[in-house]
Amino acid sequence: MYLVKIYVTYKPSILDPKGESIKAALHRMDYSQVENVTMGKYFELQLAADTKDVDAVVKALCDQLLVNVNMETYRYEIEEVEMA
Amino acid sequence: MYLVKIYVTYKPSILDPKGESIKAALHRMDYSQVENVTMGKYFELQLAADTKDVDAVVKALCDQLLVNVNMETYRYEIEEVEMA
Amino acid sequence: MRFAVIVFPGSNCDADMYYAVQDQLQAEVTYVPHTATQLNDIDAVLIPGGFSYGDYLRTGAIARFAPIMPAIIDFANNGGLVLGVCNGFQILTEAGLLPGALHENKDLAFICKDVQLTVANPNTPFSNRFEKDEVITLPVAHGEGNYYCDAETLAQLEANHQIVFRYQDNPNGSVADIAGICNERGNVLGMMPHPERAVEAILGNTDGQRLLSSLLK
Amino acid sequence: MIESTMTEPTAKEIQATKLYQSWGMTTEEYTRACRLLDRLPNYTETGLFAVMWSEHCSYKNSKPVLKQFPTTGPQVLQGPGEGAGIVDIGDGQAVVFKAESHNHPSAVEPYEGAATGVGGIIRDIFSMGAQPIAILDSLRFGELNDPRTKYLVSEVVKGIADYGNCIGIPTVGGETTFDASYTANPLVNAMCVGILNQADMQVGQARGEENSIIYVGAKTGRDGIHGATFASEEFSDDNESDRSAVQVGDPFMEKLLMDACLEVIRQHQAALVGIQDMGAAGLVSSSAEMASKAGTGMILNLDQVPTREPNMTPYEMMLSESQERMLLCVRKGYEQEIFDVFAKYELDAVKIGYVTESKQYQLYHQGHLVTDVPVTALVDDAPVYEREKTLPAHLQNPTTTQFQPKIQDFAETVYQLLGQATIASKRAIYETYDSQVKTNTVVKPGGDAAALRIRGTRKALAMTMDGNARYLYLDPKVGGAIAVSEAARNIVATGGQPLAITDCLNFGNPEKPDHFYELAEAAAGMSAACEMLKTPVISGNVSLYNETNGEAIYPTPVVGMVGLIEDLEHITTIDFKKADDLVYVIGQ
Ligand SMILES: Nc1ncnc2c1ncn2[C@@H]1O[C@H](COP(=O)(O)OP(=O)(O)O)[C@@H](O)[C@H]1O
Repeated sequence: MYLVKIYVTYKPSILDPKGESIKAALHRMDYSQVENVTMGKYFELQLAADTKDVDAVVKALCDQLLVNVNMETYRYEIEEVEMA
Repeated sequence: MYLVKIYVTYKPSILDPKGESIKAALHRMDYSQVENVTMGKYFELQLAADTKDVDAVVKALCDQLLVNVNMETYRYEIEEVEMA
Repeated sequence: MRFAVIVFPGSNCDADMYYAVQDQLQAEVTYVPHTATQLNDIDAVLIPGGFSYGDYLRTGAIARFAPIMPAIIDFANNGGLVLGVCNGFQILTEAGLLPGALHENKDLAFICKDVQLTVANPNTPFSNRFEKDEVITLPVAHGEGNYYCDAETLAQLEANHQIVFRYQDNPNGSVADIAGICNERGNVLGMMPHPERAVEAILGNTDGQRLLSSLLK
Repeated sequence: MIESTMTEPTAKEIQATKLYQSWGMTTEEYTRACRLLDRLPNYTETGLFAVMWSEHCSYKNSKPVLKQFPTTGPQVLQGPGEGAGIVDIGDGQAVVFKAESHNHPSAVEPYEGAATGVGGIIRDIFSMGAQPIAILDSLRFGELNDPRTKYLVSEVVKGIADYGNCIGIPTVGGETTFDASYTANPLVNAMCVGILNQADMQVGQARGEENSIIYVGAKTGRDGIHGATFASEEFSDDNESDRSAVQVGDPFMEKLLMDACLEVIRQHQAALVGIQDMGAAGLVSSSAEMASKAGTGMILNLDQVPTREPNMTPYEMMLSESQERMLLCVRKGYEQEIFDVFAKYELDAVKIGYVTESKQYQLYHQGHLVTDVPVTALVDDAPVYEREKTLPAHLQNPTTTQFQPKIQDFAETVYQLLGQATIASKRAIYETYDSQVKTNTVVKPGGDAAALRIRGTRKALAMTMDGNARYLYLDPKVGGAIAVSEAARNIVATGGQPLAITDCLNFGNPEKPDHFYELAEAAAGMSAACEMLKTPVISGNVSLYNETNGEAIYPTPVVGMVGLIEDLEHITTIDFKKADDLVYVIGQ
């Protein structure tokens, strides 16, 4: 089986109201050492062991569904794991 | 400076309606090799270079704010990086 | 009797709550801003609906650190009456005044409509004008009203009669059809449906009026 | 001497390469700008002319058409020209409303496009000094069997829901229709209604020499700048497409901004001279229009503009369409009072310039004068076009026989009709909108028009958005009249007296004579109906060029109407009340 971890964040030029509001909250809580916060999405996918061309599949489903390429960027990691 | 990456997901016992709906959508799109999807949150924090006890700080702000320990679990990575 | 309506940045049902108390209960009511640190001469605290701090992290998560919260927690621990509606319920769970948590509706969409509730426990300061198992109607309006707690907590809630309102036709996936719960002592209630929207015949429903007026007893 | 930065093309290069064409400016228009300045405009100035003379800001194609609308009446306190129109409802109160389209942004990025459309129309209402009380939305998509359409519907609806629900203004009505003509070009129109105490009425003017120009709200980023300059450099990563940055809405910020601006308007009247939202074409259009309306000039220091991204050029700062920003003109010496209000809401408020009597629009950046043009050249001297009209081909040979449906099984036909997406219940959409927050909604979605009581009075307001483009496709003039009449029937059926209308004119390319014909005829039909019903047009918006691959949408004017219900007792709802009640059909 393949375990795929995908990290999606806004492109740097896009306003991230969530990150801003969390940073402000952390500052009010006296975590002044926090200089920047961005909030994104994290996906874990399990792909069947017989999946072919895993890398291409992951790219395709990110571009088609998981990621809004107008606004977001992503990176991913693929691990081959033993079935639990 | 420290770059902290935090991954938050639902505890396994909790139904993840977003993950389920994404899995269903992927199946409709003929990605039948996708066996499971979970969706979580991903945070990137920048902490000032002079932050003391980084690990304890990160734990504290996760437990207090970023994570709802009733429903969610998290893991994190800390990197020391050169200022850009 | 003097009510306080707590106002967080992003609260948006604060005025509705205020008018419900002032115009329908004819009781004294005052707004208390999130920046206050004390509750002076207050007999009941109302935490209204809305999107405190945008609810951008998790609903209620940031509001719980507002300057007013320690005073509310003290007030509750001393037996003061606290009612959290919608975002108010979410804030109370985040603050640990009520067990469990609220997350996204099972259908992932915001729902605004009237729902029917059964009164599971009429013996609380918030429900004493209802009969046991009476069916009442109140509007819901939320995206994250899906109540969750683990099995052990649920067993405790049941055993202590902390479940006050249940949905007849669960709209959001809540565990055990929970629409509203109170703490063990019974002085803190959190609920997703909006009693303050059901206090005038012109708005189509007065069941909320009965709920709020329970507090006057 | 006007300077250009080192990296931007010089005025001469712009002239030689016709760079302005990629910003939608024709060579004639460019020449007109040069003549008005009596020199070649530099890079920033050319950008300002291009955007201020676009259809969106100047109405250069639609002005001659809009002129025919009736815009006055004893009830009208403010007609078209300001952020929104204002109608007297008695007792020192007024109703303020306007509709706005966000079609193109929603086609590209449906969630944020729809959300920021709602945000924009709300700012138009509170910048007049009014408390927004309701939102309505008019949506048009392709047929629902197309997966892209399904995606658009769910994202657009979610965008509207999330913005309106979070800010806490009820979304109380609208319409949703499906037709293949909108497949590639969905229409997303939103309307906002507000209540104004007439004493708080505001104008977007920058009057009084040395009065301060104050920027408030979100920081400026490179959002929505459609310059070739920006798109080419930013996105290089493999995973990224080459689109200029999308505008992201922040309803929480907007709520703070709304509450803070209304506090300034109500409690600091001596300090406030004028207020305007930064909508399309952001900082340049808001500031230049404020100066134009007051007949003044302005000096802005761009180093003071709060920015979200480093190294923004004057061009980018002026054209950015970042959301949730307002521009205020404040009396000299009263600035601190205003800063204090915004500080309470944790919002940025910064003095970025001041009013001058020179009637010049002057921008400084890093110590250099980077723009120096007459305000009138930007705002009032935009070209106006009288476009040609021809009867569209499909109307040239009208059929003479009336279509006669052959119905075998009436029950079956009724079920089929109800199964049509356009006719079916829209509950699945409107139940995702909070239609009750603020507890004034007496008639909720599901009826003809929504009704909201005016707290503290016996009165209520009825409101609706309507349009049926198929009628316009077949006869734009009659169809235009029908759109107004349908809205009026919905108001009357709810118990209200129609007061006035706002509109969104969604049409194809006006440079094509058959599409311009549709626009002109539709406006004529709407005008006739408005005259007849005594419901003047008090505000509105034009969205042209709704075409894909040369195929235009149906001509689609959308009418937003508000009516006054004199007494709550007069409110009527659509449901049958009792068995044995009689059912009448009235009219023709
Ligand atoms: N996009 C929408 N947003 C809010 N309400 C809507 C929307 N679409 C339809 N509605 C509501 O659904 C009801 C029926 O709408 P519609 O089918 O257009 O009715 P009609 O054809 O009678 O004008 C109305 O109350 C209308 O306000």
